[in-house]
Amino acid sequence: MGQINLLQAVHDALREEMARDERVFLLGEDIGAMGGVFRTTVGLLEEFGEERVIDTPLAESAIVGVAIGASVNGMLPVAEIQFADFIYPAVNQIVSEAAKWRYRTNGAQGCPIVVRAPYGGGVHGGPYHSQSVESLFFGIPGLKIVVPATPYDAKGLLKAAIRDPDPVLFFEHKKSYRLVKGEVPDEDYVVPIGKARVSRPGRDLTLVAYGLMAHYSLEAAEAVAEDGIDVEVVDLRTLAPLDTEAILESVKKTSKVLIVHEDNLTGGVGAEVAALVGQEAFDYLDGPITRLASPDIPAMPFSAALEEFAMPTADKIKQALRDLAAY
Amino acid sequence: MGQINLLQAVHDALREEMARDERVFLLGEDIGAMGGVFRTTVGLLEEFGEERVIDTPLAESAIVGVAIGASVNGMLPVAEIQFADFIYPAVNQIVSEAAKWRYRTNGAQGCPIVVRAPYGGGVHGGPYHSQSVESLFFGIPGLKIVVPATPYDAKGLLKAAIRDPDPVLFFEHKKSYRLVKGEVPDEDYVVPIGKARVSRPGRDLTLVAYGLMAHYSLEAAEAVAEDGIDVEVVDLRTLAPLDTEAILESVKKTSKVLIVHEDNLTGGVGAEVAALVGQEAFDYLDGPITRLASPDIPAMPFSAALEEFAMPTADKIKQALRDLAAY
Amino acid sequence: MTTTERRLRTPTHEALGLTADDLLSMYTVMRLARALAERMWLLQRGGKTPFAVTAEGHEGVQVASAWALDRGRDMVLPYYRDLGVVLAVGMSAKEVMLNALGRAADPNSGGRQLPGHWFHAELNIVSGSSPVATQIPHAAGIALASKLRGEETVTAVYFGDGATSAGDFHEGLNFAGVHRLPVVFICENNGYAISVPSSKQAAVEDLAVRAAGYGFPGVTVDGNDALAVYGATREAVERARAGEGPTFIEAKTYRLAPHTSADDDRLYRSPEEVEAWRRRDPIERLRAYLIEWDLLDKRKDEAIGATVVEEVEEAVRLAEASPEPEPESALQHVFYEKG
Amino acid sequence: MTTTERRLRTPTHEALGLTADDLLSMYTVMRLARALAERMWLLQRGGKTPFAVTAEGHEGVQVASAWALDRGRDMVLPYYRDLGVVLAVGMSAKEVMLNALGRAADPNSGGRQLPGHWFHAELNIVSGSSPVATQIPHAAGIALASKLRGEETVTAVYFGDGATSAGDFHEGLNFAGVHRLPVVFICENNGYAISVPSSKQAAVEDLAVRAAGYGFPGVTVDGNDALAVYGATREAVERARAGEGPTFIEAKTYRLAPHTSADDDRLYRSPEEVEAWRRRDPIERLRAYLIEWDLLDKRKDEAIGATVVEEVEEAVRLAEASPEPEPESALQHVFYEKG
Ligand SMILES: Cc1ncc(C[n+]2csc(CCOP(=O)(O)OP(=O)(O)O)c2C)c(N)n1
Ligand SMILES: Cc1ncc(C[n+]2csc(CCOP(=O)(O)OP(=O)(O)O)c2C)c(N)n1
Ligand SMILES: [Mg+2]
Ligand SMILES: [Mg+2]
Repeated sequence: MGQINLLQAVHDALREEMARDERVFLLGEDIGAMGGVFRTTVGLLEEFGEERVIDTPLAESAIVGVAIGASVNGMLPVAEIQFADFIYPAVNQIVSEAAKWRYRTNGAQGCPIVVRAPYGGGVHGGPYHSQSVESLFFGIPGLKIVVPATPYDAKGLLKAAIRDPDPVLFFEHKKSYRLVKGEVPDEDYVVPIGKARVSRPGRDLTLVAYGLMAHYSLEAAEAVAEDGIDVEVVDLRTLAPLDTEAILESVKKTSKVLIVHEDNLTGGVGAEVAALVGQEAFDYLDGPITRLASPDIPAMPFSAALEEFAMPTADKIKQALRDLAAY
Repeated sequence: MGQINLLQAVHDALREEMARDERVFLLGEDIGAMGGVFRTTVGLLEEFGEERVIDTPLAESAIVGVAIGASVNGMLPVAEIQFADFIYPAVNQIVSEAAKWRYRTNGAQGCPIVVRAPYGGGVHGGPYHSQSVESLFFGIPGLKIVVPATPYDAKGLLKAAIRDPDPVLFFEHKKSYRLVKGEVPDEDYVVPIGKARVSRPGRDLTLVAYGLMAHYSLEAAEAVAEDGIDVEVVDLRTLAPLDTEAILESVKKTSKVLIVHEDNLTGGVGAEVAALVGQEAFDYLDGPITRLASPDIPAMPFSAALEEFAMPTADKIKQALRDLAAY
Repeated sequence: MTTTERRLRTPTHEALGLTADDLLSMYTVMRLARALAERMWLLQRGGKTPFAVTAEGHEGVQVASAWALDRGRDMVLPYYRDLGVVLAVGMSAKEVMLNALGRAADPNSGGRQLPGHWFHAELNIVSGSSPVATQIPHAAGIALASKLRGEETVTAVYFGDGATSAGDFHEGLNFAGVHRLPVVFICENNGYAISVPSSKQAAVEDLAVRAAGYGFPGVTVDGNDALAVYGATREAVERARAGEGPTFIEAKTYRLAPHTSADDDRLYRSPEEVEAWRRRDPIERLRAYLIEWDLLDKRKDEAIGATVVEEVEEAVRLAEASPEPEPESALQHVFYEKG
Repeated sequence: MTTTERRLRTPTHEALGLTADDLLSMYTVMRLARALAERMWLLQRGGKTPFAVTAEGHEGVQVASAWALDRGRDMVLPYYRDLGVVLAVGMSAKEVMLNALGRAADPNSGGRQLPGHWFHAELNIVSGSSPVATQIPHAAGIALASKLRGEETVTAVYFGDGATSAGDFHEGLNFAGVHRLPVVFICENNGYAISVPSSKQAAVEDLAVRAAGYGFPGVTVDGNDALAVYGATREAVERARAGEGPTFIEAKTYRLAPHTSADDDRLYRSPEEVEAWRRRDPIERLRAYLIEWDLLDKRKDEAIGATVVEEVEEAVRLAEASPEPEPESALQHVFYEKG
């Protein structure tokens, strides 16, 4: 058991899965000699060779398309999209092909690929290196979507994703890579896909979040605890399939819900959580279903002043918690 | 004033806008000599020539990318994607480029393209000729999304879309093309983007829908009126920007809401409507926020038996209305 | 041809290593493809299915190219028009008809996809979708997997001329070129993408010239000359199997029927043009060759015709008697389901 | 070169129709690009901006190719590395520095985009994003619009070698080929896409061979030879203006600095390799030519250096004094706003 950061957790999961199963291989841009622009694949080329750590041409549709082909021919490819912002050229392969493969073969064949991509803002990356892209894929039947918040979850969920028989999109918050540290056991383990985690139990109010926002939410929850507001934080971990049970169980207990995400407000995952609560926990509700998210702009601008304005922060979450608690 | 079908309304809007403004031109697959696989562009090649009705190579990213380029160089392109199911290769151009152009130029330049695409099921098209793709684009800041239900709205909204300074996705339900008829005035008119329409006033319950489902909803509303349930039907017409005012006004009046769409349930536009109501009309609500949609499968299968099972119908809507009214 | 003349020349098929039996089987499969296609139109017009997509005119390129593959070992990615390809690698007429009528027992997708969207795990036929060109990167990935495991499997991927304009065509060929993958890219260039003619699809006469941009050979063959197609494909398959990388084969042909049952081809091409190509029918051409070399006579040909018709009718009977999928089964198999 | 030798030959620049003044201006812009780049590194390392992307080594292809355009008439689509291009078509050092520091007055995007993401409506510089290759279809569309209006405008679009692997490269070139559009495609092939070397990007030696697949000429030039680049581009621009369609120019060059401030190029290339290319610096090469032809001497060169430095320092001063954007302005301009 040791303290590692999220970057290391991702790295270790890849390394261990490659060592464990010959079918696992990596493909993406700059993942070889360079070890990835974020350094998540450092050392893997040296350890596993060029055949299993493939630096691809600059072609995201091919990265995913080749992964799909390899996966239906017995391999377990892990594709890296250098920034989530560059996943769009691969949308056709992901949505038309990977997501529908099992359905269209009437269950006879699956498409066990993992597509990893660093997402999120707060890193002065401008609108094309800061996006949260999960809402675009959320609700596409046939896709699993994972967004780990902690090193423990990142490692365990990435292993689960690689072993999963269906396609998994795995989004890693790039600001979390070095910022977020945590305990990770030495032995092999997986964290099941599709299960949320109560990262802080509480009685007064449910706060649903994921990714970097799960941390900011915990921070905000601790802060308002001093004002006597006891917040339960549900870290979704998996967005699809959504752990509806965990959400409903918490909301039915607390009667109030705040949903937080970094993705822009409209059409975000928060909308589905809100809809779920509004339909299935209606009778338990004691206050408006509340969302806090980035404004509806095309991701964070480069200028620090603009970016700070756009990012949800622990302070903004605190305020929303106080408002809702006071309702 | 005459009765025309939705197909004719789309055709007439294109023709009139091309006659009205030299900057308008069309590009897409099979739109020239053939007049479009659905025959929406019949006669336009003959009338306006090959330069303004361009049969493109089979390349959706180029169709949209070329349209974007032409639009920032003074033209008003209307791109056709042959089936909405084939819009995915163009997602990068739509989301990274068209949607963000004005924002990234700090307001200095817009990208006035229209992307038209026939969507929807019930036509034995199988999973790749039946999809509703709006939820993928919904919530992408910078995109307007229009889904007309009637010939009047189709014509007026398409004209508005062509004249709009920003990119508009225009989805036409392919089953409505010949099925849906209605009155359309002879003189030029536009229907403003961003405004919903109460297509049936009622007191007991609000039913929010769009596209083909707006018709099925009206049908269901009339049917349950005989049981004394007075349903107000709100036809969204525009999905983005969503007419939040119209939705809230109706729900605050009726206290109950059923949201219906053909797109699959999870992550659909209905989730955002539900979230809006759950936050902004919470105090007015008298029953759970209810959604009815296609199941979470990758669009309708080909077999008639499977397709019927998957499509929302007037009967299914009736049942949902009765259940909610009885709550 | 006189007997003496015949004695003086080596027949093309022998030069290509095909026995007379091979060639007759190939011919029979081409006729089966044609007969199935014609029956599909009847079923569609008779309201037995809402949709049909057929391949009349493409039988030469489809059957002869697939004939060069090692059945059951090589991987095949057909596109929606490739009825002849799937028959050549072993799909039965019955399976084709189960697909055409969307029955639960259809091995391709159990009635979920449109007819012509092929899949058959046992025959190494890889599942295809409707969006054009997506299968091209898949082929590269499949071949990459074979290569990573050190297998000598070859992957053949099919597509039309329209597909060559799509980004995935480029990305897939480029990837295969960089990794020298054992793939044969087979373009059935029928001069149209639905109504869009070649001149609006690309500014080159021969699409095969593009292969040079990916660092591997490209050849253009007469797609209505089954023997020429077979020869070109065999060579490409051998190169691939020997680790020498991909080949791009452009087979020029023509679609004698409308694009699909949803199309009216009179809107964009003349009856004269169609008629001219009908005279170059690949089946007639192979028949003439067989007769020329005394491998076939009228009686034998009629017998083949009768067998083929019987096979088709039997397939239709069985398929029509086969049940539709259960409505609720529409919910299944979005994800892996245990058990 | 002796005076006699000189008298016997026509200087290359004259053969290309460039005056001595032209050439000196071109040289000055190349030096300005270099000086700005070097200053950007200092600003980034000094914490004045979190990000820098520069073009050392690319000045030859960038400045000389843009020099062949009709400024203010032709349309230009640079990519993020094209500091030299935007300077050549008229962007000022101050505007570049406003961009580098993300100030509200930055004409490129008012601090919204990363530095190097160019836009200048008055200079016909078309807005570019980060996703690689998307600008290539835009160029086709821009040229299509010019053609539809009967204008003789030429569109020049720039991209790196990595971009040639993307689907949009293929789709854009194909579209331009089919419509014989007035576009010049300029590939700055520096042998790397970040760390990925040419050998893993494509299986061909010269990317220019791909043009044949789109039905128009492709040429490979030495990108560090400004005069060769100018010549090739001028010819392509003339062809385009005369309605003869597109040209693909591949200029081979090298990036002397890391990819961006976020890169560590020692991870994927040797100091020896960088050093070897440093000896082929396009600025040095043009300087040598100018000196050879007596168009420049040490004194004059130093004066140019001094002017350039002054211009850069003044630009930095003005940009640093210029205000940041207002936080709330982040919400503006998602859609058109009246007034
Ligand atoms: C990405 C995509 N765009 C459009 C279509 C609609 N479509 C179906 S087939 C076709 C033409 C294909 O032509 P080609 O590749 O030449 O094959 P052919 O049908 O001629 O054999 C088109 C445009 C599609 N299926 N996929
Ligand atoms: C679609 C896409 N994928 C990945 C990236 C990340 N990325 C930025 S620049 C770059 C390399 C580009 O190389 P090249 O086109 O050769 O241009 P150069 O930087 O060498 O001038 C990559 C992979 C991107 N910006 N866009
Ligand atoms: Mg074709
Ligand atoms: Mg490069």
